[in-house]
Amino acid sequence: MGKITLRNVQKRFGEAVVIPSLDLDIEDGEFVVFVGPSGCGKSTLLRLIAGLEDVSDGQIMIDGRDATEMPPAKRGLAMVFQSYALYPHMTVKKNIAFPLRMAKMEPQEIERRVSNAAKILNLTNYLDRRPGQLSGGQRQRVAIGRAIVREPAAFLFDEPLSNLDAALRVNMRLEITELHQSLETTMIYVTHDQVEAMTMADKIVVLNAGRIEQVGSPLTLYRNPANLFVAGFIGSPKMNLIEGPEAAKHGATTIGIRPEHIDLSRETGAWQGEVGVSEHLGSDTFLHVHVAGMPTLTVRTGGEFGVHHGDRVWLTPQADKIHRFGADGKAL
Amino acid sequence: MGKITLRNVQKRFGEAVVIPSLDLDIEDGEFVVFVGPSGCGKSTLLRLIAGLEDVSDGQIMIDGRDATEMPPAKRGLAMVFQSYALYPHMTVKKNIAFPLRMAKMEPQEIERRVSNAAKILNLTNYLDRRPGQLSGGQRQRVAIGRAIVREPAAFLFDEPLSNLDAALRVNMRLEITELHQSLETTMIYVTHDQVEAMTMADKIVVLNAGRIEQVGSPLTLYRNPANLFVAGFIGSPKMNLIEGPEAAKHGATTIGIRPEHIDLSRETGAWQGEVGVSEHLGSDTFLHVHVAGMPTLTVRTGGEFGVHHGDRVWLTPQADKIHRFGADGKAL
Amino acid sequence: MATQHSKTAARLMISPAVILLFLWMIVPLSMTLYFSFLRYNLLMPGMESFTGWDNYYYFLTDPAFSAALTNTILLVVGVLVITVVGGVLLALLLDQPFWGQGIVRVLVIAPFFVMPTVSALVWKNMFMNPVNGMFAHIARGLGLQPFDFLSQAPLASIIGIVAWQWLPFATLILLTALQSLDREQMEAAEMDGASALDRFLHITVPHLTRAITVVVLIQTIFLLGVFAEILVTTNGGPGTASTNITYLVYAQSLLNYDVGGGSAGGIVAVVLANIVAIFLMRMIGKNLDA
Amino acid sequence: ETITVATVNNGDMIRMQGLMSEFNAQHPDITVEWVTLEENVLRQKVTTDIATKGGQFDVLTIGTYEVPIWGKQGWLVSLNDLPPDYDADDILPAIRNGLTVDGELYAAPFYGESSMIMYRKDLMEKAGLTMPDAPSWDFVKEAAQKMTDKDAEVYGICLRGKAGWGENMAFLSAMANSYGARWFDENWQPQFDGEAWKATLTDYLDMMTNYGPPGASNNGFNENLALFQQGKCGMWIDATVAASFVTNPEESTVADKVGFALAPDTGKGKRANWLWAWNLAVPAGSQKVEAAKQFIAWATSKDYAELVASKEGWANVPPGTRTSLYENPEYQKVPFAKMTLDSINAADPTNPAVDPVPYVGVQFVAIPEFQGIGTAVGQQFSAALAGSMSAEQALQAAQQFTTREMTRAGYIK
Amino acid sequence: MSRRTSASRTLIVTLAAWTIAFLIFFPILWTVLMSFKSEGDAIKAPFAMLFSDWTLQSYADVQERSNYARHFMNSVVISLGSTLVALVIAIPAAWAMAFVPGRRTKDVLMWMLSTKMMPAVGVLIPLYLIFRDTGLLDTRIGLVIVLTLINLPIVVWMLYTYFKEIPGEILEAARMDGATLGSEILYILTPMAVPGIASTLLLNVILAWNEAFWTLQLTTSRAAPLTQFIASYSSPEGLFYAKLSAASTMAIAPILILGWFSQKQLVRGLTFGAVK
Ligand SMILES: Nc1ncnc2c1ncn2[C@@H]1O[C@H](COP(=O)(O)OP(=O)(O)OP(=O)(O)O)[C@@H](O)[C@H]1O
Ligand SMILES: Nc1ncnc2c1ncn2[C@@H]1O[C@H](COP(=O)(O)OP(=O)(O)OP(=O)(O)O)[C@@H](O)[C@H]1O
Ligand SMILES: [Mg+2]
Ligand SMILES: [Mg+2]
Repeated sequence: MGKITLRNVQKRFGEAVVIPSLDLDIEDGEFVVFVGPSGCGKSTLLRLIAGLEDVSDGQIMIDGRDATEMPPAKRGLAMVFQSYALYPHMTVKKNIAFPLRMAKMEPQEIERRVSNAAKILNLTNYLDRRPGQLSGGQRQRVAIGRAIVREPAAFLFDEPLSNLDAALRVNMRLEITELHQSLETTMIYVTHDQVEAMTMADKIVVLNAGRIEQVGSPLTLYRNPANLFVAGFIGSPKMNLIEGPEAAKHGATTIGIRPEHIDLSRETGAWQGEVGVSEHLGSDTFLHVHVAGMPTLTVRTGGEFGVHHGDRVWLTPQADKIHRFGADGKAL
Repeated sequence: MGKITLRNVQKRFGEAVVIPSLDLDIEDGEFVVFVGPSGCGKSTLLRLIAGLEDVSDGQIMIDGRDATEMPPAKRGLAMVFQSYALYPHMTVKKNIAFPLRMAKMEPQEIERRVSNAAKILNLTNYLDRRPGQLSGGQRQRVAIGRAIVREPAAFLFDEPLSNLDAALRVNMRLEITELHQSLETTMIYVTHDQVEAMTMADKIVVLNAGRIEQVGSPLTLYRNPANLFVAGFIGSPKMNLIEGPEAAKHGATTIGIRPEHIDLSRETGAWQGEVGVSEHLGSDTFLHVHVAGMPTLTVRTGGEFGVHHGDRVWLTPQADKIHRFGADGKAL
Repeated sequence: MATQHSKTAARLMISPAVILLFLWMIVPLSMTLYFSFLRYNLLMPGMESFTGWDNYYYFLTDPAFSAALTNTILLVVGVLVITVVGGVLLALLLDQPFWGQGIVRVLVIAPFFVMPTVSALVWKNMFMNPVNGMFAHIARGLGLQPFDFLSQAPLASIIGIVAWQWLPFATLILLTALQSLDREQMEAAEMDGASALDRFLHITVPHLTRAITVVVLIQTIFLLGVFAEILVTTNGGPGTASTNITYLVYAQSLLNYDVGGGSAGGIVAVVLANIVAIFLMRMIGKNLDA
Repeated sequence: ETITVATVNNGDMIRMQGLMSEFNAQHPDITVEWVTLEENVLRQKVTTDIATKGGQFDVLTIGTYEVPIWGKQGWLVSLNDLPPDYDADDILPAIRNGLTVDGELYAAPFYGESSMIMYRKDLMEKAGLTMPDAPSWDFVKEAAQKMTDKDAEVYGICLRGKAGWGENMAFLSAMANSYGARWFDENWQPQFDGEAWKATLTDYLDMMTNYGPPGASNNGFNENLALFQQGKCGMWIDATVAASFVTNPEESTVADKVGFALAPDTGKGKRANWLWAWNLAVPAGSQKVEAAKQFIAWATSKDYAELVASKEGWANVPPGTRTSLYENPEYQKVPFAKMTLDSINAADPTNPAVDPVPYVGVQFVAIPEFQGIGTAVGQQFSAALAGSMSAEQALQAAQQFTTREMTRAGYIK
Repeated sequence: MSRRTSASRTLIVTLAAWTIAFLIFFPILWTVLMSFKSEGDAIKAPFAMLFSDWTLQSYADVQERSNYARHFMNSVVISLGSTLVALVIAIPAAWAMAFVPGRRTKDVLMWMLSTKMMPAVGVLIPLYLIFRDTGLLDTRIGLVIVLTLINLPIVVWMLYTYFKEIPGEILEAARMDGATLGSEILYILTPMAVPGIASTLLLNVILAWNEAFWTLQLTTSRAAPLTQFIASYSSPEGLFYAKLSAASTMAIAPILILGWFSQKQLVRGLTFGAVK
């Protein structure tokens, strides 16, 4: 079980209001990702749920019980920190066993659960090492192991992969996804990595300055961003946002078109422009095109597209992929 | 001017031979990127060029003059460090001015150059702050500013963006590229980031265990990797490498096919497989497909491709995009 | 970290230390304050009487007081200068690669372990004694007249002894700080064309300020209370040439048994120490936060 | 039962510690804890303890200065009831009077001393002089000059220079007495501005700077003893107890070359003699008075003298306390015995100076304030010796300070 | 730095470092050497002394005068005891300051330090009276109390700087794992701070061992530590250099040896937050 409900949750640090007022429902077994710019309150929200910070106002319910006043240990949640927060003086085994020891569990039961977790996470050979003797990915797994053994109602992850290098990140991403599939426990995951958010989430919560901008599945956010903020935030490279007459043509204050939804041609098209920087990745080419009366547009084409700085190109947005936003920034 | 030539350069640390023997020509105005796995000697090579380490043998020529014995300051090169290495007790202005002060330049001239550099790098408003009060990207810019003001013959960058977050990295990448275009000074850039290497370089130098595996333009390396190492190293997601009977069919020990060069179908194709993890990014879908007798193959398709875990799919490699390698790992 | 629960816990956890130190400060201090207004000579019990500010008047107008104040400052500043400058130089030296680093460090650290009494005795008798001391032997060996350190330059000699004891401490802290200097920063400066001296002045010294501040703070705390060294070597003399405030208060209350006067002196010393403390804390507070 | 004995680190006391097995044999039920400290430290600790009734000690080693003051305060246990075989009447009257207040004996003398000249017979001979039994200061000055040979590290005269009322001021007060000076006149007015003190200090400084050892301003009794034992002093005017140390061949390199003479004078009727005794006393707060008394009785008994004599020879017996000792024919053979007794008898605590004084004490003034004043004045004189001020300045500072303190203490109305 | 460290440079540095180290250490070395000489030899000129006979006589003399073992035990008990008590009081306080900092945390720390600047002599008499009335004079407990209070500010400060370097996340992790405040400090914080605690312990044992004012004033015999032992040599008695040297050697040897054996830990931790 792991249904978490936030009702009118507020958080102030002294004068500073970090979370003005927030409602959120997280269903049992869901994989929820919090994204948002740095400082928007993702970590704070996670820590409120964990009980590491007091809410200034509002209510947090876990599985229907009011958990607002409960100390962290009582909430039945497990947390994996960005820095892993392993206990450096304990072996892997002791690290994983620590929450069970604190719960005064029987030694045999502890032994059993630890070796079980170690099997799941491929840590069996490292049980007697100290965290200092492990690689980044292994440490990450130990941190997860420490969370698993408690069989918590939900897992909380705060940017767990941000300290890993690119290759390892891909691996660990897959591992966490698989873990979610096999455990079917609620997971709340904070990240600022687009790819992680898109690939892992059942539901993404986009935060901005402590407010929820949109909640929905990754593809919903990709296809139907509720407002300019979400439109600009989700997707990489960023959606091109165009104001002025071109937008007016579509009856909107701002229109948005993703780089992958612009067709490129050397002969003809809707807009004519001049290539600025072109980035050739082999598999893709990103062109930064200057079009009169518009901001620099980013265009993505598959494979190699042989243009260079200063070349002239024509761009055509795919009509059904144009997003329209009103004066208040909301999608029309 | 900034032509750098390495002749038979060797480097040993005590017993350990880090660079066995290496020849390299860097032309004036070129943007050269060193890539390679961790510990392959990228930083060491850069530091040899900078003069921060002595070569054990061989010769380093800068603009035709033998610089092997010159102290770092005399070589006319500027370096930007991974940690930025800003002077924490000096303001931004003083940091940038430091090399000029050391060169005993006139105060007005210093003032002029610093404010000029600050303008280029958008630092004008931060000149009186200390490094501790700056964000990562701003610090990075200060480090570059400190390099620019000296008008060096060449810039050396050692993973300058690795401490920044993803969004900032993209920005800074473009800024450095633009800087190169406007200054037209030789730049040598160390990174382990694929995208940076592919998008910024005029010429990529792939290093492995202190040896040069291949030198060439990004697209040359993408299209014609000289050997298995380069093939596996350049491109993201990684090229699929297949050995055994399938490779033999093409008269090779190993064949390689990039994820973006495999066509995907629900009905028919060369290889039949079962979908493992599928990652939906909106703009792309990455499928990890299990095919009998082969390692898990990564396949990329544009846009949304609606398959799920366990689905059956057919894969067809694009015939002209298959790379063939011999028993010695060299391309055939 | 900021739940109500943890804040309450924190207050609870810190209170034993705070309460104990508060008692330790306030109880004797208020008794001292009380005594300082009494005419109270230990040798004449039962004759205590209230004298108002008399004790303060006599303590502050005692010519020895101004001498002691000067000496205290000279002693503290002298030792600080020697240990900080010497410590920086020594740390720079020991930071280089050389043969036998471990042993050298062991030798250098040794004086810090020596009891003040012992070091004063050793220096006074075995080294500075003008007849049998090592220095006298050396001087005579060179055909010179032995120098009588403790009567001709008493304060300087004491500064020397105390500096010898504290030099290792300063050296070690500064060495640790030096070793924490980011190597890339040094290299950046080198690339920027800074000479070795420039690098020292512009990079090393600023980097060390924090460590120097700490050395100054800790040493000042201990140097204000230098006592055993003076008692053993010169008894504050000749005249008052090496009397510091601490020794003066000692002399007043324990050599003259004038508890009233000594208490007044003690209160004066507390006030002075607090002035120094406030001054130091300001400086430290700034430097430590940065 | 364990008794704690506080004592100075003087040779005789140290020697007693070596003989404790004898005491233990006689008193198996008493264990003695020694607290051996340097004189100043000892005095300070003991005084603090007794004044605050700390009760840390059972037997104190205290000087002639403290006994009357403390006895009057009721801080000491009367020793009138020591067993008859202790024979308190045997104690030299000069010493005994100093330890008695209102008929109660408050301390038992362990050894007594006056001051006298110890000199090197060989050097005196070399200088072509003969030391009279009762020399004058002029003779001493001349001899000092002639004996000095700085190249050979021989200094004509060694005198105390270390600041302290019991250090340089003991000597200088005694010397001043012989110059006709005094601490106070009958109205408690300090006399440092007088000619007599000026003459005293000038002569002292003159001798010490020209013929004294280097570092004299830090030399006390013990330092000078070390110097003399090493053969670096021609003459040394100091406590009579030193005689046994300088003539002890185990410690002294010049043991067989030492002569003795009375402290010098200037013909004004007083010699530079002082009178001092280190005494054992029981503080009023002690819980173990009986054991303490037994210990004192043993340590200051006639038997103890014989015990030392049997172990270490008669020369090392604690001197200056008992008439019987000086009547002992064995002891009379000791070269300095007679001179010590004469010196002690030459001192008169109730009438120390040429002119009348309102106080008791030869080289000290038996008032509680004296320690502070004496030490402060001693510091001035020691500064003058170190050369950091002139004799006039030192005297002026002394005069000022003393006047101030005496006014404060209410002696000067 | 494998650059331009030519052999000759290393040689010069080696020579300089060894010379200076030798000079700094020389007084101690000389004292130790002298303690093995007879009194007569000890005052000879340096060379003559060095080549005269060796003897243990001085040690015997010193031992005869005072019971070294007892002073030594007192020193051990007092310095170790006071440091341990201080640690027990300081660890929670440092925890609070490092992990739940308030606006006044720094002020509290600075105030604590300023109590150390209080001149000891100024409060001796009051304290002596208090000790007399509580029966603490000349007891180990009494000294442990005083030295605990004297060391406490330094201990708190040192621990505070170490604790600050421990990421708060680890303690939060423990809290999530169900640890109470006690277990958090006992099982996580303390073991993690072991190097820091060790160096705090060492430094304060050294400071307590060498503390020479209160130990002298408040003890006489039963609880007297080595400072008292050496105090009886503070003025000469005839020829006494060898005895003084022997007593000095005995007084400083234990702490010197302890310091040497543990200097790595001591030095590593001896930063007071000076190194960030
Ligand atoms: N203890 C605190 N006291 C005061 N302000 C705080 C505190 N913790 C966080 N804040 C502020 O609250 C805001 C939200 O912080 P939070 O750490 O939740 O951001 P975040 O979304 O996790 O950012 P990031 O992506 O950089 O981790 C920030 O503006 C931060 O400065
Ligand atoms: N000062 C040194 N002494 C000994 N070995 C060294 C030294 N510096 C580097 N090495 C070794 O030389 C090799 C190359 O190191 P280098 O730092 O150049 O690698 P790199 O390619 O920059 O790796 P990374 O991507 O991790 O920065 C490594 O094996 C390293 O351990
Ligand atoms: Mg965060
Ligand atoms: Mg590197």
